[in-house]
Amino acid sequence: MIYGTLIVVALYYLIPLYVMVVTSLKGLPEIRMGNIFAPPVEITFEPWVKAWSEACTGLNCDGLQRGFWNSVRITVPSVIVSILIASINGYALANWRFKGAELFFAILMIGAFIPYQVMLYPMVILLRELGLYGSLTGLVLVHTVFGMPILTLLFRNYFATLPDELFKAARVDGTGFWGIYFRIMLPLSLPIFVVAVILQVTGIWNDFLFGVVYTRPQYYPMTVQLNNIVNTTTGVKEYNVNMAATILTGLVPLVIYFVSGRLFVRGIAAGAVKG
Amino acid sequence: MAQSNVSGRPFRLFRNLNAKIAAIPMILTALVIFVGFSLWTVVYSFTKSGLLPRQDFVGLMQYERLWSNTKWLISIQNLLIFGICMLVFSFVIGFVLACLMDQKIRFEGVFRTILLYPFALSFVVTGVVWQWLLNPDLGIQSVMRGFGWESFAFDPLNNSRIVMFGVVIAALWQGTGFVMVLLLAGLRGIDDEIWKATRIDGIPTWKTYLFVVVPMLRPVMVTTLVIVTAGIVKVYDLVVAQTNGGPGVSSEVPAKYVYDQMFLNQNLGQGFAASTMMLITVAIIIIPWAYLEFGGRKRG
Amino acid sequence: EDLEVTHWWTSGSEAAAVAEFAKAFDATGNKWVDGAIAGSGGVARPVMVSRITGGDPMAATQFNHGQQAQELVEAGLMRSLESVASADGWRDIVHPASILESCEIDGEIYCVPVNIHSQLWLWLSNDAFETAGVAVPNNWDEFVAAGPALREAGIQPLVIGRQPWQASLAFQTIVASVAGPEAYGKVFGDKDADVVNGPEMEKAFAALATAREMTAGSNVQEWNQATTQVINGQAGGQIMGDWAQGEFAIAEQVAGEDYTCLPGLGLADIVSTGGDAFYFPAIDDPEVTAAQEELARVMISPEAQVAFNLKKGSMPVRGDVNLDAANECMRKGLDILANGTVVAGIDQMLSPDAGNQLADLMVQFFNEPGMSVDDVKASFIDILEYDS
Amino acid sequence: MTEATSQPSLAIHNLQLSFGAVQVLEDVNMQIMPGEFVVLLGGSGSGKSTILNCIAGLLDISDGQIFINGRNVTWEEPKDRGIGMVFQSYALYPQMSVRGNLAFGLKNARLPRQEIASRIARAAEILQIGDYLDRKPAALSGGQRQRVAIGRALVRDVDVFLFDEPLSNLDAKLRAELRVEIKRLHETLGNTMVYVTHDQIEAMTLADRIALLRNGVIQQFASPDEIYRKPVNLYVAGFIGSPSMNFLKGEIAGDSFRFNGRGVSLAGYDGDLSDGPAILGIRPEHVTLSDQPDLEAQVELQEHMGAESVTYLRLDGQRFAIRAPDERRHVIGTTLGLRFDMTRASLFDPRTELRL
Amino acid sequence: MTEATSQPSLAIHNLQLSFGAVQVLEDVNMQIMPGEFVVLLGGSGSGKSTILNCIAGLLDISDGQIFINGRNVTWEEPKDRGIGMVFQSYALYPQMSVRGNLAFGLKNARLPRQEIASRIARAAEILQIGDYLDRKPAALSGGQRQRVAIGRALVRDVDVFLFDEPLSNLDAKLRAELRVEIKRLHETLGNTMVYVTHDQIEAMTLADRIALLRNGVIQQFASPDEIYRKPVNLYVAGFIGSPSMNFLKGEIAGDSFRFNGRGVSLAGYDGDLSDGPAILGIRPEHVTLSDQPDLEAQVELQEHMGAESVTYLRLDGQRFAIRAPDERRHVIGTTLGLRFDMTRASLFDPRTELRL
Ligand SMILES: Nc1ncnc2c1ncn2[C@@H]1O[C@H](COP(=O)(O)OP(=O)(O)OP(=O)(O)O)[C@@H](O)[C@H]1O
Ligand SMILES: Nc1ncnc2c1ncn2[C@@H]1O[C@H](COP(=O)(O)OP(=O)(O)OP(=O)(O)O)[C@@H](O)[C@H]1O
Ligand SMILES: [Mg+2]
Ligand SMILES: [Mg+2]
Repeated sequence: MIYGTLIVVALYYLIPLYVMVVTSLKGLPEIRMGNIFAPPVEITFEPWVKAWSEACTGLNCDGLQRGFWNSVRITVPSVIVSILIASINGYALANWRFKGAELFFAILMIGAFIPYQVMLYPMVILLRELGLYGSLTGLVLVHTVFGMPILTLLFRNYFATLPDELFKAARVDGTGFWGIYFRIMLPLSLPIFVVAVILQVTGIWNDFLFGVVYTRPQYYPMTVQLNNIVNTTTGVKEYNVNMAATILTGLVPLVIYFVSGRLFVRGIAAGAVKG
Repeated sequence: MAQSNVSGRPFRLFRNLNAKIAAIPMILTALVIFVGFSLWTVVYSFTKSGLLPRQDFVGLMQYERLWSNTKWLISIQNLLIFGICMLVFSFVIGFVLACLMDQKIRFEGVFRTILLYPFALSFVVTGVVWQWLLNPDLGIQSVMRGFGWESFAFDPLNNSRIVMFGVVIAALWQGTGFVMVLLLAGLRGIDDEIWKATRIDGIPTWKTYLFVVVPMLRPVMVTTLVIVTAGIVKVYDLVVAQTNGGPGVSSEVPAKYVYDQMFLNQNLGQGFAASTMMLITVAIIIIPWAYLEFGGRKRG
Repeated sequence: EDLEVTHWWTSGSEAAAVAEFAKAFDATGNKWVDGAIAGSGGVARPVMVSRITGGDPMAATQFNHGQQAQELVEAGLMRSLESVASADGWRDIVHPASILESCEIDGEIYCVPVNIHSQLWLWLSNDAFETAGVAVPNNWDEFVAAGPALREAGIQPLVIGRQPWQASLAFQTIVASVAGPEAYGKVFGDKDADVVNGPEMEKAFAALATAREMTAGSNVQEWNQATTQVINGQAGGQIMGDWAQGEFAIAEQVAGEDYTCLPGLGLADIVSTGGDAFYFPAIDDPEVTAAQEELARVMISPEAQVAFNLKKGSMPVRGDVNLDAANECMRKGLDILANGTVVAGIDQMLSPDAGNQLADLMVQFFNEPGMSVDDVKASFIDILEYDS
Repeated sequence: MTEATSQPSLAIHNLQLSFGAVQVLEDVNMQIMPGEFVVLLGGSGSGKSTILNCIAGLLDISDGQIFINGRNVTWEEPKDRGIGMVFQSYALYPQMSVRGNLAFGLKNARLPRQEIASRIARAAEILQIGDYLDRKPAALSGGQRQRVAIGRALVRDVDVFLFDEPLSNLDAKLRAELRVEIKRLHETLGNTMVYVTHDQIEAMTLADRIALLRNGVIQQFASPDEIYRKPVNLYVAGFIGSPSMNFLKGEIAGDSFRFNGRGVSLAGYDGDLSDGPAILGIRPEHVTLSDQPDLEAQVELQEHMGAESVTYLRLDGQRFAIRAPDERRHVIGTTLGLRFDMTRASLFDPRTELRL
Repeated sequence: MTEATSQPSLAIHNLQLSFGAVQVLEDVNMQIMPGEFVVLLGGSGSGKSTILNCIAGLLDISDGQIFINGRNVTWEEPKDRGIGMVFQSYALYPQMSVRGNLAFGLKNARLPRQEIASRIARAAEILQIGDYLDRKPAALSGGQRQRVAIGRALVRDVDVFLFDEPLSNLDAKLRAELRVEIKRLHETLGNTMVYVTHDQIEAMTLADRIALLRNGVIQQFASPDEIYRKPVNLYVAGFIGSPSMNFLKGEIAGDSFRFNGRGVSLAGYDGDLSDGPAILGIRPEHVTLSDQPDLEAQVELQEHMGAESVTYLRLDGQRFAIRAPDERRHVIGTTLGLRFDMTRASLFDPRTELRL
């Protein structure tokens, strides 16, 4: 019974992936004719090659590969900085309660609900005034800011589950704010870091809007190329290339999930969810 | 050593100075970005800003237009439908799945990964794939008809009355796994002895889940609720990718309305007015909750 | 000098057309750095506006001409091309003149128009009519009359993609053709509510309702899917701009043999003058400024115009170039451009806000069979009033 | 009724249990008479909870049989076994009121309303929880929660009560108080009770019989008095008593125990002795100070507890405790003469560790 | 050095602390001499941990001053106060080895390497943890962890040791053993120690002086013996001793205490008495069975603990406990004659609750 239900549900979840993969391996004529669930009669890797290295964005016909490295360049620092700051926030909120801290936290939580669109323009102005507009630093800042609410919530909840006495012991041992954070708290928060990294990598890697609005073309992430390939409004839709490009773009977060899904669940269980 | 012999009370602000310094990014974000930008938005919602923000105040004009705009009214209605469906179904399905996963099943890791992987994909991907699967000429409908079930009709994306449910299906596909994982984590945290107690009391399993376990999951549920609701209010990419608001304007949502007003219609003022309405609604819902959740019990 | 140029031309024919500009510009010793963002205005525009207001502008950027860039110009973020334009006599060479007028703000020219798209066409599938056993219509009225026969033969009489802009385009086409260019100008240009309530528009609204009936049963989303149905003979006709030709061309169909094109729904010899234009943000660097001027000149030069427009499937903005390679439909358009009535594009007359509201209204009308013509009329007047 | 009393209330035959390859319980046998209070005592991981869970039906056993009131319940559902259980963490349903907690199982068994009400009223009276029937568990103190947990078992009107370390979450004072309450409850109700603890004081004071467990094997199953006086082996001897029994390694020679060159007379020892190596075990309270000492030792440390004192001595390099019901103080380092009460001592075979 | 001994090792003046509107500590004063072992005893929530945290500098106090070795440390950082602290949950850094745990504070203080090594070696020797210096805390037993936690305070070479319920997570047997170890450690090191517990046995056995707290107010600050014999008020009298002191409500009339129509001679009572209502408090161990009884009562329940027994009686409707160092058994319901040892009794004013 249980297994039956689970298998049915699993199939429901797998069908889209199956369709994507199958479609990306078909030639265009086959797609036009046939049913999307049918396995490819003739397997072709053409669409993959095209998506990766030939598909055009305007005049640049080097596919997704250029954006891939940009995405890496954006994602790595953004993930590191945003998690670092959010974890410090969570730590300060959980262990060093100071006056007003809860208020700021409440504001952050409300901030989690504000649609990004609202922030788009003021953010442009802010970045302009800071002289960061168009730079990678600016984008990292944007990701840090918008990732902050949920991440801070996760870290705060996690640190609150660590015994208070540990923190006191470290203070008696002469460690300060930073010492405790780096030498006591950080080594103990692997589970929640895994959760945070997975969430942030997924979010930042999949981001399109910020990547394109706040940077210049030389930093455009992979999703911009994906958008260009998928969203082209005129001409023939190359579904197989679209699907291949989609899978390629989603590959990094997917791989991370497949590899560290277990840690993810464990991390969440380790206290991220305790209110 | 002599100077360490301080006896006076140090200035309050400088106690735990490092903690306060470390919190500066958070404080700045909260004040400048979330409060400052929101205020900015509210102020400019009273202007006739077009492509660029302009201090050209027109009173409540943008709000009057907003509330007489059918697209906005439809957006609100759609958000309600979407939100309620998402909350109900993602919690119910997520919980049922979490319960199934909690039965010490084999291959738990495999099932969990399968249920969770869509969460790794962007909404754009989800939207595109489900647009496809729900396309009557290519997707599920045509396949079912291909199997000989000629009268089978499942074409939500082209039916303005049920199009939101098509969006909900895709959103559930992407988000339920995450809800499941959060709830599963909560379930795993429940004391084993509670289970034993209910078995001795002879409570059937489903009743135990419903009347004992669910209430105990409150903290997890709250966190999950925050995350899911935040996602619902912000829903944009999915709709754009899957239906682009269509057919007609029947699957418009507020975030898309805001975006379209600001960047397609080049009517920032109107976009800001719509944002302000969203902000107010969110604040009305969240502030009392945040107060209860974080303001009330300051202890430990 | 390297100039970054942003645009949203990413499809095959568009990119090929852009490449012509790039080639011509590179030949001047500068370098075209391509910044394409797909997805038309909604996606690309915030990027462009953000870049410009954020203080990190590109050197040149595409906008639909009309009012889109007006505020940027007013904010002093765009440079004036007046010196180039007057030196090179753009006002003399650009035809029709209205196309350059849309670039003019306070007497100065701020953009380079690069092409003219005529939107007011009805595309018909010869196959479909053959199957239905009726003659290929010569105008809208015959097309309407043939509707039942098409239905009987299992053919969708009319397809219009379900996106707002397509519905709006159909409406514009009907107004310009059925109510006539004069009414069209009064309605959209002067925003004259009396005309909207007048007898010409009465006919136009009736035609709109007929169009809705003829599209019933179709749920195609994208315009090119609709065109594909016309190509395959699954649908009788489609109201669409001249870019639809690109699809017929790819399917190796021949105008007149496999398909038929009716400008102004076959009722009036009109073309509208929508099109694309390039704007040049103000950049405080003499070398860049010089290169921008160079680019502007390249874009409007006869050679580039020919090369670009042949690829793009649109018409050049100057009358003094020779397009021998044009096919039958394009020729029809060019002839009208030379001799017939040229009406302004809707982008030139309505603000983007009003334009999108109109689009939303129309797509709603097409999707809700219950919505009456009177409702549409009332809402339409509201939109026009708001915009004036 | 004569038949009922002659048959055991709870009988366990050859109970075995393995988790995978690990055998946790090996051949456990027990017969518990109606009204008996049996304590399962043992260190952590000795299998106490496991036995209790097997009795309750919360674990599927590997082999053996369990009878309750003569009925074979080995494969019955927990609710049908006629048992009630009280847990260490109380396991109260946090969102229900006390009344709700008590009624939940009964409602589920579809008992009539007035029957439920009367059972709750009775339990509330016995346990004196009537005043807070409408509070949630979170608003109760530890002791009150404990009572509610007992109440939940009580209303089920069962034959056998199972307790799994019900007091170990409480502080010492409350623990002592509730211990007395449980004892009195047992006397009031007269039910069979099986009680798990690792606290020997609880075991000694509560039990009619103690089953002392080690690694899933029952070491001794006897009255507290017998376990205290005649521990069957070294392990039991060392486990029971605080401070622990003192052990001296020496040998039996005739009627004296030779240790470190001195002899202690074995006169009065209760058991069969033969010459050979042996371990003498003597409890701190069975050693008295004397001018004619069996042995002598130096004072190392003293603990005063108000009513009594424990003195730790050093005897031949090892620690030796004595306990006296007075508050006499000894200067550290002085030598005391000790006299053993041999009637209460135990001797063990060093090889088998069994009592001689 | 003469000066050092004359000044208190730890002095607390008028310490006050509030959390928001709740005043947790009211005007606490204490003077602790070098080498003294002071236990803070009190029920849950009485403010014990709060005082300790104030001393350690882990809480910002609202008012008052704290001196350690004559130095005002009120606003110093915890590390600069010359204190070491041991926590209930041990609070070992789980990711560091035992050695790392011990060295952590020293490295922070930038001590030279060989100094760190030698201090760890010394602590390891004192605490006998040398064998597992390279293990992680997770691989240690409860008692070993406890020792490491103490070691962490030890290596800091501090004047004052603070313990916050260091034994309450352990089981009874281990607790008893470690209690003795701590006592011995104190004797070895001779440091000042402040020890928080709610377990009166720990307090009685370990302390030189006990500060008994209630709601943030020190009730009595005296030696265990004095607290046991002469509790200043009813609360202290009831708190100390297990089972609790028995209280009888009556009145003083001349040289006898009248209760329930009978008189008990007050001869030998240590205190100033005048006629009027009073509460007589007598500990269970100070009541003996006698043929010429002061009062009589019925046996209700008996607890045997091996070395001693506690009998609960019913006396005029209330429970009355007596304790005897023997295992005499009484049949429930029989009437026993009781004789009070008046030299060890206490009388309290029912209004002020103070000892007379
Ligand atoms: N589900 C299980 N899977 C594998 N081993 C288990 C399981 N439950 C218990 N054990 C093992 O069985 C043995 C007995 O466990 P049990 O819980 O009965 O001990 P206990 O005497 O109750 O100890 P404690 O006083 O710590 O509660 C232990 O060694 C334990 O590790
Ligand atoms: N951070 C805090 N905010 C508000 N009140 C607090 C806080 N910490 C402690 N208290 C209150 O201060 C009082 C004393 O607490 P404290 O922890 O000192 O008690 P304790 O004697 O150590 O008790 P326990 O034996 O339970 O540890 C309690 O009433 C507690 O509720
Ligand atoms: Mg157990
Ligand atoms: Mg405490």
